[in-house]
Amino acid sequence: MKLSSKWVQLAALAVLVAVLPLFFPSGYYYRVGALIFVNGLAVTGLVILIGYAGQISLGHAGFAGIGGYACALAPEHLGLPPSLSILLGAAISALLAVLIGKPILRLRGYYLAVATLGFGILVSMVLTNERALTGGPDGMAVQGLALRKILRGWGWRLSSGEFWYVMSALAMLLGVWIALNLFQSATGRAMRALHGSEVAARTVGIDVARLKLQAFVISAVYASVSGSLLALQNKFVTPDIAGFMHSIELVTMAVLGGVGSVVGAVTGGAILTLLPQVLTVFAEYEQLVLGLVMILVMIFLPRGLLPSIAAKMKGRGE
Amino acid sequence: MDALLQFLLSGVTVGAVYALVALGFTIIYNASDVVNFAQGEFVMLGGMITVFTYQAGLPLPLAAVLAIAITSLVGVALNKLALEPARGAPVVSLIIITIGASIFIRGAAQLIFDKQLHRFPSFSGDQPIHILGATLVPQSLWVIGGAVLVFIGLWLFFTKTLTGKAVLATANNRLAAQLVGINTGWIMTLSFALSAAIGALAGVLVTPITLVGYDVGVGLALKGFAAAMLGGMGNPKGALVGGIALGLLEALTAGYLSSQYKDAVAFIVILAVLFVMPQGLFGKSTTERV
Amino acid sequence: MLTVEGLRSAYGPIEVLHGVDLEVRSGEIVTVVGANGAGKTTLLHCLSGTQPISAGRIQFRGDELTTVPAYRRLRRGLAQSPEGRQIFTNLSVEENLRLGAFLYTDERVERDMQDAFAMFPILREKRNLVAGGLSGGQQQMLAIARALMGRPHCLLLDEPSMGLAPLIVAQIFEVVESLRARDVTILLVEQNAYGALKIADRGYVMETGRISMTGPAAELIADPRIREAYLGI
Amino acid sequence: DIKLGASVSASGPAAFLGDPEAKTIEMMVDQINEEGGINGEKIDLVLYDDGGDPNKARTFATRLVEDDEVVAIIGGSTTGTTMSILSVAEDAEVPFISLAGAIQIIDPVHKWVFKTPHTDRMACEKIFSDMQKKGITKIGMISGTDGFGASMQAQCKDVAPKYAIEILSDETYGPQDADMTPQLTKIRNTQGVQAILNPGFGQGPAIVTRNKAQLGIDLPLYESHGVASDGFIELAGAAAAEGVRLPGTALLVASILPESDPQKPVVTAYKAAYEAKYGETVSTFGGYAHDAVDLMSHAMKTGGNDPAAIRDALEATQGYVGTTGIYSFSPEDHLGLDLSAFKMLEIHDGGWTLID
Amino acid sequence: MSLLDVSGLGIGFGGLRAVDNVGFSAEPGEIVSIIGPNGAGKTTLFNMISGVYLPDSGHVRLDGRDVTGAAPHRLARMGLTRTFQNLQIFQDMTVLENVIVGFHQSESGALLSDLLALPAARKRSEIARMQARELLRRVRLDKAAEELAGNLSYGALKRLEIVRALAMQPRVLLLDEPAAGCNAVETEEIDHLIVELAQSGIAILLVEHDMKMVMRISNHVVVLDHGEKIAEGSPESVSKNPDVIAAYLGAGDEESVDADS
Ligand SMILES: Nc1ncnc2c1ncn2[C@@H]1O[C@H](COP(=O)(O)OP(=O)(O)OP(=O)(O)O)[C@@H](O)[C@H]1O
Ligand SMILES: Nc1ncnc2c1ncn2[C@@H]1O[C@H](COP(=O)(O)OP(=O)(O)OP(=O)(O)O)[C@@H](O)[C@H]1O
Ligand SMILES: [Mg+2]
Ligand SMILES: [Mg+2]
Repeated sequence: MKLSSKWVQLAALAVLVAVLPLFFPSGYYYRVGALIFVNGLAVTGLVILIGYAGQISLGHAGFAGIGGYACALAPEHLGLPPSLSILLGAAISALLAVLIGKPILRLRGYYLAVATLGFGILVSMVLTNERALTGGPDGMAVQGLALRKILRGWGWRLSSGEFWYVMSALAMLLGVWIALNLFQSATGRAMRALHGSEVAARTVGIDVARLKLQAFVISAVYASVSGSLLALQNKFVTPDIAGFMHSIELVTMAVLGGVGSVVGAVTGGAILTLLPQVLTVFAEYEQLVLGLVMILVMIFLPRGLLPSIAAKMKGRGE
Repeated sequence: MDALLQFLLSGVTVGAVYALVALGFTIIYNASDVVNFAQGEFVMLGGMITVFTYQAGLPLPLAAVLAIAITSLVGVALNKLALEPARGAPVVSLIIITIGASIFIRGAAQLIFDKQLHRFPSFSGDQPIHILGATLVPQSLWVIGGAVLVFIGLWLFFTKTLTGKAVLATANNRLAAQLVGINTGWIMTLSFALSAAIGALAGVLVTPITLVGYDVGVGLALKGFAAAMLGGMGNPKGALVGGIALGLLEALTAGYLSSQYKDAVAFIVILAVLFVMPQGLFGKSTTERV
Repeated sequence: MLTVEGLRSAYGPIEVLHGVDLEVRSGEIVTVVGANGAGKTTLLHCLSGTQPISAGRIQFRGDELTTVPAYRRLRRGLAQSPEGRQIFTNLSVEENLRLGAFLYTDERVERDMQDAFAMFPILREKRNLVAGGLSGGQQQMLAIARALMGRPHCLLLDEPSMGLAPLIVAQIFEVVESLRARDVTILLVEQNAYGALKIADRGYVMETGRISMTGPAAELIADPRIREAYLGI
Repeated sequence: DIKLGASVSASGPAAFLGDPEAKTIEMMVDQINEEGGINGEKIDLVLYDDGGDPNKARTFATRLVEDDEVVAIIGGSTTGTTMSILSVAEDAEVPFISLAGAIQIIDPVHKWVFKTPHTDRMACEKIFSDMQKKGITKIGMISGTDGFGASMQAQCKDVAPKYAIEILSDETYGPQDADMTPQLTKIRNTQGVQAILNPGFGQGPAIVTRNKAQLGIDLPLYESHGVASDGFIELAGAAAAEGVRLPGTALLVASILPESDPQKPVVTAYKAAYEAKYGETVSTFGGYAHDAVDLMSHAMKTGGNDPAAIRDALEATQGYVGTTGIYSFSPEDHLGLDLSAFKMLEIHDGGWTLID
Repeated sequence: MSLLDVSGLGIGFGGLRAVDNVGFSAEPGEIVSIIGPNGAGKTTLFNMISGVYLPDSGHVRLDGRDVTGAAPHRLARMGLTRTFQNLQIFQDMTVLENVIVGFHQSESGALLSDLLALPAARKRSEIARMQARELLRRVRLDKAAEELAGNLSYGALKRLEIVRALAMQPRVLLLDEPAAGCNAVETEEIDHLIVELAQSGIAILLVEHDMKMVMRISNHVVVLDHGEKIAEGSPESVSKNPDVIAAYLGAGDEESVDADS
């Protein structure tokens, strides 16, 4: 990755975000766009964890759940404005990530997978069972963000869809920028090194345990913020946000797009978000096609969409 | 006291279901390091195909055999059409393929069959067996017996047969396996056929107890995966013990603590075990010299 | 016995063998020497079928080998002790050896195993231990022994002396010579070029994917260019 | 044309509900169009499958109002998906008939939101009043942790005191659980329990029923309206299901309804049409969708293509006879059903019988 | 007080005493070679000194400080690092990046400054990058700098590992068979590199089966067999020791050195 490529990637994304609405025939497209960005944010976090540091998680939706419910509960019980609730959720997620990360990050591969899976299930179980607090499986309502009203006060009238499109895009771009910074930094390089060989990483002075924890916490914060944004724009949140299926969905997005590359993973997120919307035409065959697409992408582009395509183009160039 | 016994019987029954699913994971994992997340769909296919062929008028045993055979073919097809073409891809990519396959098979099942729940009659009737004030349905014995038999079969396969060793060798070092003359492609085919057959067998045995529908696979795969990891992935003994332990944990928690949090307690225990034994109860730590 | 013509091979878009011609006659010891990255390992993997070739042909004992899948080549009598040992780290030493004779189920397997143990007594000591726990040199011995378990007509050895103590190196070279007496043909890739050329009948020098020189081993040892570039004398 | 939108959970964990709903909606719309449509205009149906995911449901709801520009929405098989669609419908001012049970959908009343199923609270009340009649005052409850079960469990706990019923034991099971004998053993061993109540749907209630028989527990078992279909008897087994009581709709007992019953023609017609078309037995849930489409099409006759007018017409509906009951909406009541719409059923010899 | 002082070190695996009561010391600028038959315990000794294994007896002292059982990364920060007999390369990173990782200690700063790409972090990275290139030039790998490390041949990877360790500017460097897989000419280059490093004041522990190299450059030789130290001393004295000849070098010392040339 060359030095400038960070800005090239960011600029490409930003231009895309800005230009796309010109082609939107209706407000619904803003909603889909916003969803893509919200997912893109969570997936970017997973790229840091899986792609950089080589640690798997099948429980990241748990952090999304914490972020989501923070925005539902904090305004109601603590009187916190929703915007600050996002930060509160992120802080709780980070704290939890530290607490559970310390013991479980010693595990490897599938053992780590099952431990994170367990964490995710615990979170979603608490959200489901503590009905008095969380509304149980039926979920609970979430207050809207005051910002939109403030903007309106300044004469900036955005529909809910437009508003969330902009907000989510900004959040994602910020997340991508940070992830790309990390990639080229000492910390990011050290993460990728431990992915390659833990022993060797240790012998050059890398504190492997600490680094894994950092990756875990950072990705937890990404997931948490993504969950918060989702809850806020849906104005409603259910335990599904923390569910196993959501965790799997996020990992799939990351791998499909190319878990080593931030922009690739965001692309993966976009595809898996769009696909069900496109497939409504074949309602009956939706699952069939979805499964098939996943298989085919992995067969023909085993390192994920973007990295594989990039490698192919490079190969041809040479 | 009879309550405790009832909890234990319930735990063993459910545990045997998990163990059967977990045992199905072992072969493919041992051959390729891939946890096949479509394993639950094999269980579902075993149950569904039996239901529909039975309803179509086939005698139950024949329907079951047919279901197992067809599911094995599906397993082989999964390997040939989806995993083999992706050979050399990173393991995460292979896992995503199995997840994709699981979605695909589920989608196909909902089209070919339906979205209803089904069951077929228990093999030996529904008259409960009374044991010291607790009860057990005869089908539970079928499930438990099935789990134990599959375990013994797998254990013999991996420790006593050269083919079993070849399976392990293929996962451990594919290049070296080819150099010693192992047809790794065939080993993979065999592994998928066997795994799928075990999955389907599980489906046939458990359907009278758990019922079957096109989407029961995910839940079963999840529990089976947790059980396999608790016991130590790849080890048949681990799968059996892990499955039964998970079932017992859930039943005892439901009986004595809280039915709401029984899955939670089970996972907390798994986390605690992994904290002490990072390779599960019977998992071998891989020796990697530097 | 083994004839290679115009062999080309690539990793992705990068070709590393640019048309290699080579011949090994029955009962010969032939060695290939060359600098790091010349393509020696790649060549051996092409012969074993574990590396795809893009052009050229391989003939072995009169048969076309080019399209035969890797796992069938041992059946034809071609075994390899690969670079980096490639043992089955999760299996025991004995299981590793047994798998070396995967193709056979006769009673000779047991005898071959005893021969292997006689050759490397340390392996007998460690027969029930996981191979991954062996020291580097012990793993190298295991890799060689495992290749011999396949009862090859032709044995490909990729840096067999790597990581071995001087005593064992000497022993390996003796083994190689004794194999010739048992009618096994040897293709030997060695960084210890001097030792290899001393026991070899003929040698090839490989430079960046091409054969740059060939001839009787004795001549090569005497060649000043070789002495300077590979023997450091 | 008049554009009608729908988003139901035709796949996923709530496919149980959503599948017959989707089929019914499609069938009904076809019927209406074949019969000449609404005032000569055809209904143009846009149907999405939200898979039971509230987030997807919201996206589809947005798509329905913003992109497809429908004038009314039917759907929301579960409470979670309904609540997601609800705020979209309210914002966009489009009438919406929900197919989910929870009381919070219409209480407090939302201007644009109606629903056809009874509330789970009503199911509890129906069951408790039957218990009261039989002199039962102490019960054990075992409920599913899915949305349906959990919501009904909460409602039942809430209204129990009104019927002087005490819940001595409160157990749960997961939606995919295979054995509930531990929970049932606990209930059995609780002193004083006179009956068992099982709020839940899907496979859970069938397994509970079988397990209860296996354990030889001799207490009356009440299931919820969530299992009111013939499939339940088949799954639980006629022997185990013998004597199970539950609140159901007229649909299940179409054939044994007295000729005088005003619902008889409606339910027989729907049942006949559905079973002929899809070759499977009708379920209560399909009935909810039937009533929703019917109510909506009636309102469209007066409201035409105008969402506000349709809404007003819906709210003005009086005495409409559906499969679920007889609806009379008002500005204060967007459900329009009372307890009389529920019938207490008992399973006998593998079939349904009417209690009252 | 020596720079590195090892005393009474031992560890067992199951029934096997892989290393037993081994001790020696190394001063700055010294090259200490550890030789012995295969399986003698040389790599295991390295694993204990570098913190990869926890010894069950004995001590490792660095500058007189007891660092027995300290985590590898802590030892690395104190200036002790190593290379591996079985290559440990960051396969999916470029050759250059592999070396930059070696600069981790001097390059890394606050996490936040990395996340936000603050100028300080960028500057540190830039310096590391330049120094890494310089190091690669030293072992003639600069042409391959942008290649993925996984694509290099075995010999090249060996050199890459050494420079990665050098990037840390260690005071004690453990080299486990650095010349394995290299031909005589390449071995000589490594040979020179090691001598150069020692001259710059680094204490070097060397495990190597290439006797010619060992005899040529070592100041001190320690001989292990079956986990125990059977001899130590100057290269000449050790090579004449009959125990060493019997256990390791073989009858004709001459011949084996010859065979290695
Ligand atoms: N997996 C791979 N992917 C890409 N390139 C590779 C790969 N393996 C080897 N190469 C390249 O192919 C060329 C030949 O490598 P090979 O390993 O055959 O050399 P070698 O002669 O065996 O060297 P050595 O003596 O170091 O073992 C080298 O330039 C190397 O960088
Ligand atoms: N993790 C382990 N598990 C089991 N045995 C081990 C382990 N590590 C080392 N050993 C044993 O300890 C002994 C010493 O091994 P070590 O690798 O230290 O030898 P070495 O002197 O480096 O040999 P070589 O020259 O072949 O590399 C060997 O017999 C080996 O089998
Ligand atoms: Mg090589
Ligand atoms: Mg060693």
